[in-house]
Amino acid sequence: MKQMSKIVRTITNLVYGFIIIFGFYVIVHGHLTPGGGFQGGAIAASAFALLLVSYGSLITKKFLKKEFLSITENTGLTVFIVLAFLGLGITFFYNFLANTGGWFGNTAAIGPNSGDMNTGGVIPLMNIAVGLEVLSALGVIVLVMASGAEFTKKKENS
Amino acid sequence: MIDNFHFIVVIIFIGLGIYTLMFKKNLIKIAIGVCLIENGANLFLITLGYKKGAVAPIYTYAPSGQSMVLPTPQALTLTSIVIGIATTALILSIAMMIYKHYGTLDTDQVRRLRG
Amino acid sequence: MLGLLETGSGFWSALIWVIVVLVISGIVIYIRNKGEESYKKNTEQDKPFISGNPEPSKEGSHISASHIYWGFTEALKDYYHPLVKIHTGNINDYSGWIITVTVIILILVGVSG
Amino acid sequence: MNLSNHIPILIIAIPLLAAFLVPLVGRINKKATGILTTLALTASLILTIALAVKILTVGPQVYVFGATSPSLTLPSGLKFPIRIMFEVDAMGIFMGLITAIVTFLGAIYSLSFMEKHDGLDKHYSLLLLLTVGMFGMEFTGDIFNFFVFLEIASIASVALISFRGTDLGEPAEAGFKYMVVSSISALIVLFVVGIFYGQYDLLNFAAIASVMKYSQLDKIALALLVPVLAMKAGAVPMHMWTPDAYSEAPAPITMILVAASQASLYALFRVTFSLYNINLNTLTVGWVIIIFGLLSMFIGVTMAIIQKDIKRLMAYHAISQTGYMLLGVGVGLAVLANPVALQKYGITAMEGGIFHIMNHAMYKGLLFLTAGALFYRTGTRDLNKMGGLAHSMKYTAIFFIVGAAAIAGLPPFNGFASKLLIYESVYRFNPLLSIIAMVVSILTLASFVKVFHSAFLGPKLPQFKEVKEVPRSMIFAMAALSCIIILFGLFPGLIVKNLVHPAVVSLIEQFKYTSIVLGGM
Repeated sequence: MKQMSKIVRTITNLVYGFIIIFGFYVIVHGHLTPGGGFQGGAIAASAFALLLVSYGSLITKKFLKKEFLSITENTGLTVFIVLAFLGLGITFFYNFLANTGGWFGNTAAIGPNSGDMNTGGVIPLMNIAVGLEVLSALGVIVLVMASGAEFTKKKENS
Repeated sequence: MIDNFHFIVVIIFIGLGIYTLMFKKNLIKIAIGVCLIENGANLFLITLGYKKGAVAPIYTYAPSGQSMVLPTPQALTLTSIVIGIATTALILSIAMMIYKHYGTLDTDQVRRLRG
Repeated sequence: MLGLLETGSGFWSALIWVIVVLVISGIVIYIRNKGEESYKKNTEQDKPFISGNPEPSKEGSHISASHIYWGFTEALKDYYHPLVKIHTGNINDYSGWIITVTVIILILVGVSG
Repeated sequence: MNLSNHIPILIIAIPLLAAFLVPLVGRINKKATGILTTLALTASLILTIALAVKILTVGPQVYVFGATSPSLTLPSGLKFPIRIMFEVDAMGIFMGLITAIVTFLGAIYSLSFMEKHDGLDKHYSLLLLLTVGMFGMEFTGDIFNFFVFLEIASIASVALISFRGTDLGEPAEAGFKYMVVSSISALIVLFVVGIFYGQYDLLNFAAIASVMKYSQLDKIALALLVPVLAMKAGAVPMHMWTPDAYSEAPAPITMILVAASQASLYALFRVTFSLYNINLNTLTVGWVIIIFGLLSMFIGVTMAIIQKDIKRLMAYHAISQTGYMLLGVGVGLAVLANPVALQKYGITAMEGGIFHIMNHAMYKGLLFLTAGALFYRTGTRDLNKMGGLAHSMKYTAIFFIVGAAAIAGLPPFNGFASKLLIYESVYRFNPLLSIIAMVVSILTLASFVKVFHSAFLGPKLPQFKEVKEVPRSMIFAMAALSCIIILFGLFPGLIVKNLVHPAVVSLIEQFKYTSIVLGGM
């Protein structure tokens, strides 16, 4: 894919960071507001798609490496499943951090309040792991599809 | 009648999806057909969780004394959306590979395996 | 004990079967050995005789899979022709069959209660 | 922490952890991926056997996710279960044993078979995910969870079928077809989940079964579930994906796919027996399943006779053998409401059908592995191009004879035992069905004689001068399956009494299944 006009590229430069930050916001607030790991990851991955459309796949591939993304994907998945394993003292997926006062261990208040980040037990941690996984998995999918587009272009030209 | 309007939309979605799967000859259109059925099923699930006058089950914003909807159908729908994304991505990338080797997306020609 | 398998109208035991087979084959071999030895090595008996035709080479004499059961498929041509035709390999037909069968079963279950 | 309570989840969690670790390990050492997979599946196999012993001696097991205790199904005095749970009874663990054996041997076989391919870490990761999906379908006690595991299994198997799709067109085509049909079936299952949830606000199999009213909506749900689950099992006339997918997948994956389609078959039986039981019109649904079985048996075997591709031929036989299971269990379902007939021949017919599931997984797996061994050495699946391979591949030829004799129902192999149970009991239900089953068995033998003749017999062909026996890990997998086949063939009575009969009883007695969760209300 070729890169698009200068206007598109400039706008991309501007909003790229904001999209990723918003994605991470949705990921880490997953236990308080609507959203979570998957939704935030999908939002952040849309920034990759934006990069790909505006800059073209050849340039994007230089700084968005498939190998790196698949490592982060597997790391996220492993962290998620290890967190589930850590609950095994009681049951698989048991929320062993909730209401213990430590990491994410505060008890959530009932009724209208501004929300406390430090609640939810393992749920925020799992959200972050899933967010990392979805972000990189969708990135890999988008990159693979772009390589397919390159191939199609070659076939139609020949 | 108007109360059951969403079920009619569900039926339309699924019917269109089935029509696409049975009669459209393009592999990408078949992927769209699968997506249509999936959206119909998701819509069906999410409308089952509707309760008149109830609020969304978000812990911190809950006004006291008002009933909340049960979040189960929403959790189910979210899970099936996630699965649906995996399915769609897989179908599309396989369609890409088929185009690479066959040079076409027509279902009448993508049938080396038969008999 | 012997792995008896009750079938409702009898029983089956593989061990008894194996023992019976061994006994019978022993008897068969015994009877066979009592017969006259007419085979002689390195005589005409070793050579194949195909009605006087020339003998094909060893590699050429292998019958490939398509030729096996040719008569069977030829006799059942009327059965096989439509059956192979149904297996179109077209994905539209695959989904069509699923939907058709589902509709038929919906009607069956709906009618019969 | 008492580990023995956690066995049901560990069977699934260990392969799941390994599936995510394998790509990371593959970065460091390519060889380690296969070894890690084999280790994880070995652990899974050992735990499955331990769980089987526990279930058959103590009773069914439940495992509740995230609860304060693994067996706390009804927390804080509720009348219905709210958490996701596993519910493993004798039938579930019977299927679990098949899955464990087949995936373990498939991983061992892959060690040599897949050696030359790229992307091995992905292959093993997907194989482990497929294992997880199959175990999940067999153990879960929650209908939505069943949908999730069904999708995990089908996505993993599609990716494995089209694994060679980057180099060849046909695997991609087979994968596409399988993906479309399996998404249709999974989405219809999701729709049925919606129907149940809308009516009863429940997702648990046992809880739904205890309040089932068999209303008009339940009838629709049943009529939607039966064909789609039969389709995933490969019943005629919705079988067309089976030969495509089975023939294009790598041989160890084909063996696992057979077991995966049987997991759908298990779900079909679970729905008709445990969810509806005698609430439904058993005669109609039983005959529907019997007709599926008859069509599968006959059309499957006749299509197999004319095939020239060895794996495609075996795939049609897989359809045909699925017909036997449907026939046996269908007869059991048709007489479910009639206690006299059920005692007289219904239970025997079901024992035959259920026993055949295990036998079929073993011998069809063995046959696919021998086909894979032929492909590994000759590079072709076309029977017309093969010949005289018994000269150079003696072990493979012996294993093929064992598998072919078992599938054709020759005594003393295991196929004969289960087929005998089906013939004798089905004869008392309807003699015609039994006669058709025997004819199909004869045709099966005929078509395997053809395969044996054209692949193994005949003179040594010049193009296969270089061919030698396959590597040791492939021999080991085939030998293990052959041993199981011969053992099951020699002692069918023991297996039926200790494994199959409890499975049949746990299917028939719905109350037992629901009371595990609901505590005998």
